[in-house]
Amino acid sequence: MLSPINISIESLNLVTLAPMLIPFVGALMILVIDLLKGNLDKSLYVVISILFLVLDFGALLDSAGMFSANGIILGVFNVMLIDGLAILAQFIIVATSILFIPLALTNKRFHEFSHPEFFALFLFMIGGFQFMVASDNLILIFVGLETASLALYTLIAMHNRDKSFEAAIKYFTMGALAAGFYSFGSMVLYALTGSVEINQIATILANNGYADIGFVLVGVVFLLASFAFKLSVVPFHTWTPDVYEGSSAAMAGYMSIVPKIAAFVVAMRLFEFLIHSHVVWLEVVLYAFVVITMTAANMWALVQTDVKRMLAYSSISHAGFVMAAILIGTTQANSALFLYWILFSFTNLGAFSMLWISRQKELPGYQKTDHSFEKFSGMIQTSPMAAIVMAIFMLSLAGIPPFALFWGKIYMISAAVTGGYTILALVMALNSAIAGYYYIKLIVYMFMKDPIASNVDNSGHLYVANATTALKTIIGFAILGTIFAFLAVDPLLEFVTTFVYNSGY
Amino acid sequence: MFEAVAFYLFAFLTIAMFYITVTTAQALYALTALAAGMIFISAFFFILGADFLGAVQIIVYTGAVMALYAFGMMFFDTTRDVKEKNGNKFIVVSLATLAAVMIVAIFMAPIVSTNMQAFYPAIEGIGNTQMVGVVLFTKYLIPFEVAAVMLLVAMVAGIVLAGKKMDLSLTKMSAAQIKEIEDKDKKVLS
Amino acid sequence: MLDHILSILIFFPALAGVMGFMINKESMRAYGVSVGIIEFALSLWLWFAFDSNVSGMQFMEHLPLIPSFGINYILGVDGISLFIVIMASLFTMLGIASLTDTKNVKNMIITLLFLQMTMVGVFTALDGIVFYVFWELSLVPMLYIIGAWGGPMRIYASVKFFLYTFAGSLVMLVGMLFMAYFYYQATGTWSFAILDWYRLILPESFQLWLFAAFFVGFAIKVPMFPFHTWLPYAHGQAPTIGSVILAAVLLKMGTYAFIRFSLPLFPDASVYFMYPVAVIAIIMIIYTAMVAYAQKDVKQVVAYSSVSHMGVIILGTFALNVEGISGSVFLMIGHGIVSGALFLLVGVIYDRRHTKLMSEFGGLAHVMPKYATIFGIMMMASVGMPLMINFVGEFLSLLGFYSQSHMLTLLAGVAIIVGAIYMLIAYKRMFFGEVTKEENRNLPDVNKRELIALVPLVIITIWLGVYPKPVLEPINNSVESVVQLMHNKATTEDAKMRIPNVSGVVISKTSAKEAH
Amino acid sequence: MEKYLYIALFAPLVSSMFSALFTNGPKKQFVGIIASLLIFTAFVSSSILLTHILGGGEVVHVEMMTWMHTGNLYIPFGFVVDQISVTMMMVVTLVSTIVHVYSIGYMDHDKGFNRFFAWLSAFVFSMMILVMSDNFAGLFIGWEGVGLCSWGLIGFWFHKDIATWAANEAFIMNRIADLGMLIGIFLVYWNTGSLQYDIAFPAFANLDTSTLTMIGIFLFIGAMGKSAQFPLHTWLADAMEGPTPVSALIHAATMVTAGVYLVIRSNELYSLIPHVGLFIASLGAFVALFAASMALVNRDMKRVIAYSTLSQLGYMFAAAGLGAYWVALFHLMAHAFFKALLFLGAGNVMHAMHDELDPFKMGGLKKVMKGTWIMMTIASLALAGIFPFAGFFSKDTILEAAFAEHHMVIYGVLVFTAGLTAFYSFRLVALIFHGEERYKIFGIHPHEAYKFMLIAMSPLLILAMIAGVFQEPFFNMVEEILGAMEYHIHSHVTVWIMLVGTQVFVGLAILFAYKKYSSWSTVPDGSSPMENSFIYKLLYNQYYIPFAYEEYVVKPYNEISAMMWEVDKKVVDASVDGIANIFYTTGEKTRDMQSGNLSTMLKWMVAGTVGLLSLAVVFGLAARYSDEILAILSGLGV
Amino acid sequence: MEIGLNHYLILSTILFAIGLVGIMRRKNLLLLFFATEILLNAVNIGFAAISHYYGDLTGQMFAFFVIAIAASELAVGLGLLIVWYKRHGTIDLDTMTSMRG
Repeated sequence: MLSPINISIESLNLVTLAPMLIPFVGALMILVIDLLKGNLDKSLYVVISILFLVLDFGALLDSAGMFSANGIILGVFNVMLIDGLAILAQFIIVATSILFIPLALTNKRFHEFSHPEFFALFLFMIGGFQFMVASDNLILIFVGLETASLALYTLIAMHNRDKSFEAAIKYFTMGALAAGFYSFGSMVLYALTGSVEINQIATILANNGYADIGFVLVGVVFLLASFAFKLSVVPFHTWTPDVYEGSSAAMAGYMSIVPKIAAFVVAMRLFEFLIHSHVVWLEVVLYAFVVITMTAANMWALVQTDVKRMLAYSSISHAGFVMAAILIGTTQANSALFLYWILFSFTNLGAFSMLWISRQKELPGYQKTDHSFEKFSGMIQTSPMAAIVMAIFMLSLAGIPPFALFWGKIYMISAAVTGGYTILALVMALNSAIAGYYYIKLIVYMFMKDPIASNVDNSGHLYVANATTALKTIIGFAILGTIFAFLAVDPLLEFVTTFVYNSGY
Repeated sequence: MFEAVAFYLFAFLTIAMFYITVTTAQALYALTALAAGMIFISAFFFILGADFLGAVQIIVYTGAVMALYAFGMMFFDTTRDVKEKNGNKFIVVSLATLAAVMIVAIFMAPIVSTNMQAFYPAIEGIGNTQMVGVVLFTKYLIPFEVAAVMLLVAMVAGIVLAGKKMDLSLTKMSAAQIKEIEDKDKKVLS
Repeated sequence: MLDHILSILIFFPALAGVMGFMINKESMRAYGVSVGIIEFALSLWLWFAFDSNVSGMQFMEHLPLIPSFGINYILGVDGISLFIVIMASLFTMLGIASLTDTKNVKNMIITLLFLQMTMVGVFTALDGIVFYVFWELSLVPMLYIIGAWGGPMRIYASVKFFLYTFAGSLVMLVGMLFMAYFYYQATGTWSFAILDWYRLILPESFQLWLFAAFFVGFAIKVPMFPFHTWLPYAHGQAPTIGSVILAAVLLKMGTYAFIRFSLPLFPDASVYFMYPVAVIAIIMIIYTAMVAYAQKDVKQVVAYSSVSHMGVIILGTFALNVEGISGSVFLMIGHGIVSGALFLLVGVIYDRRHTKLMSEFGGLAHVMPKYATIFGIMMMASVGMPLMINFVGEFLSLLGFYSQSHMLTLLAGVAIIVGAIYMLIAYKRMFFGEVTKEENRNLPDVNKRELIALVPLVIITIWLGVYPKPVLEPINNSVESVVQLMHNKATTEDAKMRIPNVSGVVISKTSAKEAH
Repeated sequence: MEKYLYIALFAPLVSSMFSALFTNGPKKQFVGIIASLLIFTAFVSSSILLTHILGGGEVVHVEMMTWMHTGNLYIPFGFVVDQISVTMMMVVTLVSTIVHVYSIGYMDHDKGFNRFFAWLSAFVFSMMILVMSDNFAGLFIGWEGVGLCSWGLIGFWFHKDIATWAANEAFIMNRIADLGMLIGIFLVYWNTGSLQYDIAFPAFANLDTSTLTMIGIFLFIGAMGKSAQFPLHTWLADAMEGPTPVSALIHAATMVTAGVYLVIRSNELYSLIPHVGLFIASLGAFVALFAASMALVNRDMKRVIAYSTLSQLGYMFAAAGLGAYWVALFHLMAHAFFKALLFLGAGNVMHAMHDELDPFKMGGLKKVMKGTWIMMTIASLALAGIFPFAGFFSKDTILEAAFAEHHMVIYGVLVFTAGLTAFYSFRLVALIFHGEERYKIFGIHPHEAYKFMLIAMSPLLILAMIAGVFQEPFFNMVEEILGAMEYHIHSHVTVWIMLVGTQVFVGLAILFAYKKYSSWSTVPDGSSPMENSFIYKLLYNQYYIPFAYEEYVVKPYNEISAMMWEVDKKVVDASVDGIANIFYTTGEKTRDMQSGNLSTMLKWMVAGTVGLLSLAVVFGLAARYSDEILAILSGLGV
Repeated sequence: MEIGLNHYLILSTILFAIGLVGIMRRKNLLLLFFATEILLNAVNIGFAAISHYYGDLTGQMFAFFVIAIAASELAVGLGLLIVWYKRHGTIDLDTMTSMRG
């Protein structure tokens, strides 16, 4: 017979669950409200979502305080792991979500925002991501990941046009394959170590000196493949441009930030101990991944004719750039990852929001896709403010100082330099130059070409047709964050470094 | 001996069933083979002493999943022969074979590390289901609950996607059209 | 106010630029000119307040920016940067004043004001990253100026300009990060402050690599052969004002950076690479001069001549002695004034005829005598006529380099021959002979607005040619300290030998003075 | 005395700037007059300085202000009036005063009248800097300054293509030489630490010969350009496209002698390196003969005189190279007088003949242009070295010097050249002023020049006649710094034989010229056998040197330039674009990877995984069999 | 002949490879989803086997969650297919190529 199980509530550290549960509660509340009274305006759901996310943020602050005071917190049978990475990632996730949600308040009406399920699923997704980053148990990671992913597929599809279904199905199918990879990889590691907790796996592998290196590699191959899919590493990236193109611009911007930071955190947990144990194979593979992903994505971005698709490739390239942190594996590199991603989230969300506010329902003849380059011709003459804002986002993405991403870039390259990866540092730097071309291409269209006649007639209304105060506010936040990033970098850096360092990365 | 015979028998059967599933041009054959394969897999679970898992496998897969697939097949009208344009089979086969051969080659080797300790050991004399219950509701309580949320998400998603809500696309409609529809709705309601 | 004059100099134009959005289109030019005048007056005040006898940095400002990563907002000027700053504000002022009617004049002036911010920033920054920030940022307004107001191939030219320099400076950035890392290794703290870096003595092998990294960035900016091909396009396509500022100020960033970074940070590497760099400089001088000779477009002639003259500047810089470096700094100013004026002059005729092909002209001296005179003066200055500004710099640069190599200086000296060839021939084609084209017969001579821009440049050209002391003396003092620093930091025998010990020389100099 | 120095120096500058004010305006007579007066002021000041020096006064040395001062280098604007410079100042100011006055008449009808005086005075100023500077840098300022003014004046009639071409040629050729000069200056600086004459020259004594030789050669290269020595001589003849007063002032009397001045100024250097001196002398002698030979057949009046100038410069260099610096300087002075006179006379003729330059188209002009005829004849006599005119004293001393130094080849060449000089000079005089009035064929009505022009020329006439008497005082003056080298040939008989012999030889040459050309009646049309002879063609085409320059320097330069531009576009630039294109095309080519088909995407994913697996297998095997692999590799000798 | 863990792992691998074939080969999305089920089931065998041989329940837990995930994926996947089918009347993935390049 089993002995009765006695567990004290205190030992469970249930407070670790608070940040994740808040969005779940919010989601359920939205569902319940909808159940009680339908046809409520989307603004209500937007505000409710924001409120819960703010609560979530507050809870995170609390966790952060606990972490600073006591170090890493384990909770609920050691399934939950609240360390610096988890907290930082959740900060990014929640903050970006707060910035994203008001983008629903568009001037024109789009399908997904008219349904409360969207907001419920959105909050579920956030909770899923939060679980994913706040655990080192492969099972919980998997479940969190799938919760978030399934919600995300639906969110994409809810944009409700052919392209978005196509995007969702592609994403879903490839996601299913990636899930298979993930489970297979976990199985192999489990077979080796008898555990599904990353730190135990790491300890056991280290203790027996990687005796079964073949098994380890097979396991890592499959896990790597599944995260390469999530992080859109070439050649696992093929879903990215299509999905970005298919979903709404706001969603695409969101997707370029949140799922990736979650995946990055798990990848850091999973792979860095191998890097630190000098698994040469992984070093080589990651090196190749970083270089190929950056370069190839940049080259494809060069030839795009649609801005959103170009930005999709650019975000692949950025992800490749940031993946260098996992390869380098030093505290500086890991801090650089978070710093970069925080700055990137501002800029990229801003850039996609700019596309979002110019979204048309009917495409004129010269425009094949939603945001083809031609659309932005001569924007400076018809709506100069919008053009300048867009240009600043582009410059920031290109890494032109003093805009936000530049600081992330130099810190990351510096990490490469410090970690002894000189060639990598050069490749990373030079890739910015290649990337410069396509960002500049948009600036060229906006500033140096003459506007298309119809846009002159309505004096550039096109570019802000979808804008409301809420959207403008978000863009305002983004642009201020992008321009004045240099003021925030120092505190951010100290914060991030402390958290990363104290988590043992 | 019995174990070996059972293993090889069921291994052959599952492989054969799944092979049929991925190769047959008859959608119905594929469905049936898949269902059979899943049942055979549950046999492995029973052999391995994972009784509860075996039961869940049968209930969930054959009971729920297969029913859903069958429903889907009927809905999509894929009961007839499925016509698929198949490009280069060579790539498909060679990639899969290569993967299998390489992994198998590695898996042939025995696992050297022997200092394996069971973190959640199965205790003699206690039923599998009971053990599973204990572990599931202590250690894996949180994943379990999250899985519940996941199922809720799947449910909501399924309802949203397959339900009527997606029939009209606000995304593609102009402001005027949307207004028209809303007015109609109001009339219906009032 | 004097404590923060550099910040004011940097951010006043930017602020004015932002405010400029509110100005009515019609009044924009007046606004631009007044901002330019204020800025120029401020920079003159800077000169006035500058203590020529101090060789180090003055008007230092220090503000933590990202202290945990060693990035601080540090500004300061010494004799080397002071005059380039003044020149930057001079040219912005003159440029705006002489701006012809173009579309979107408002945008142009705002862009120019932002450009001015970046230019002043580059030359006053004493922190590697702050320097880099302005260095990169300066590309953006220039990109816009070339791309929006340029000729038919403007987009190609501007994008090429942008990407080429961008790519180069990224390599430089990696070098800077390395430099900071070495500083971190040596001291345990991060720092990008140039003055901190000066204290760092690196082993030669590191120096070589870092020198190469910085070199790529600087060489493209200068532009040095074979990285120069963006320049003719940029100049050829840019509007007049763009060319003027590009030639007068932006190109100087590269040569200035050599003196600010490469030489004092890597003295051994500088000696090691002296000959290769000198050979490149000589190729620049002769090769581009010959290419300039083959041009049909007068603006291209001036553009290639810029490259050629930059070669002399580089050569002077790598003389690694006080004479050469002072000469090269002076030549930066000289070349800035002269090539700026030449581009303005080309702009004058372009405004009238909308062509820059020399075959379209001929005999202009008959119809536009004043124009011909000013052009002639500037041409002679460009050719290196003594008592004009360029001569001082060229003479000192070559003189300086002579102590390093006899043969190479002889080759480099060919500059004065080939330079004369393309310039005189171009002048002859444009101004001499009979007026052959009917359109040219009634061209108006330079008007008042153009004279406002040109006459000060003529005056400066001759004034500094005759009496360079007010400029040369501060330069000399600062250069002496740089050379002394290099001498002290040099680790190899060769470098110690080739970089003179200035402090030993000071005595003999005073004695030389007494002899007079 | 400093006051006079500054006046002498800056009066021309004031003149130039004053005239420049009116450059774009219509012709103003007073501009010429004021300019002339100002130059005359400079002349007066120079004369005062001369008397001061002649009177044994101290050398006037001033330092006006700093020019360049950096590092070790200290260059002031310093000026010195010593025996050498005062001589040059006298020559420059005197001739330029006369030329200024003359030009008032000569340029009377030119619309560039004001501009002309601006340039001309600027030239005088540059020349004054050149001769008065107390350091090499100042010398270089003047050196380039006269080059600039020469460019402006040769190309004065800028509507004439050939004039501007000649101007550019002159400038560029001079630049080639200036490079040598510049290098020489650098050498001086780095070896002596200063560019001041009074510091550098004493320091030369401590330097080794090879360095000194280098310095000497490079400085002399500079001199070669300015003084149009072979092979940089072609510009001088072409420079005759400029207005004739310019030719008189710049290309006869002053600027071209700057090279000689440089060698004389650096006598302390050249006396240390006699082998370089000998080279200079030999080159001088060669040029004397070479130029004279070209003058024999040329059909351009001004070019003949130009070649004669070249030839006389050769004499000067011969003297200077042999160490007879004072003789060279003296010949420089005398030559300035009679050559300027000759040119101005030629200017009169040109004016009369409406810019016709071919003497074969003139003839019999002595009837209408008596004054000019007399002047040119006397100038030619002086040039030929007939006693008692100026040329006799100066030239004969050169011959004596060559003889006394036992350089018989040089002596022989110089004597022979003297005969040639006499011949071509009088060929010209005979063709222009004697014989039939061939100009009538061309319907020209010649007239004598303005009176005041002739009066202005008269000081030159007088000096050309009597300059010889200054030889003794001149020698006394300059011996202090140029060395007291009197050339005494031991036997008086030898001296007399030489003197008389030379005179007779020269006289015969004159007679021959008169005989051959004074009764010339036709205009040669290139059909006579002489004109078709090889020698004639060779000489007439200036030994084909300009042709060779055109063919083997200018054209290749053009072609190489054009080629380099192509290289620049198609190699250098194309490779940059190529690199960019590599990325773009790779992107374009591989974008099909993104076919949009889900099945392909899935295949890519699986392929990626299989790729990773294979890498893992390779690594796994490598790790497992690392010992064996190492063994095999070492067996292969890796 | 003893059946060891390796046997099960190899079986799992083979089934996984069959699943991969299906994934790559199937153009009909419904049948493609079958293949994903095969993948997950293959893994489940492995988990159960490891669990058995190590006497550790974690493997069964993992398999349990994998089943749950498979079920929910199916729900969402079918939902997406239904939407697509309603619009296009086909679930062949070759028809989904509106975005490319």
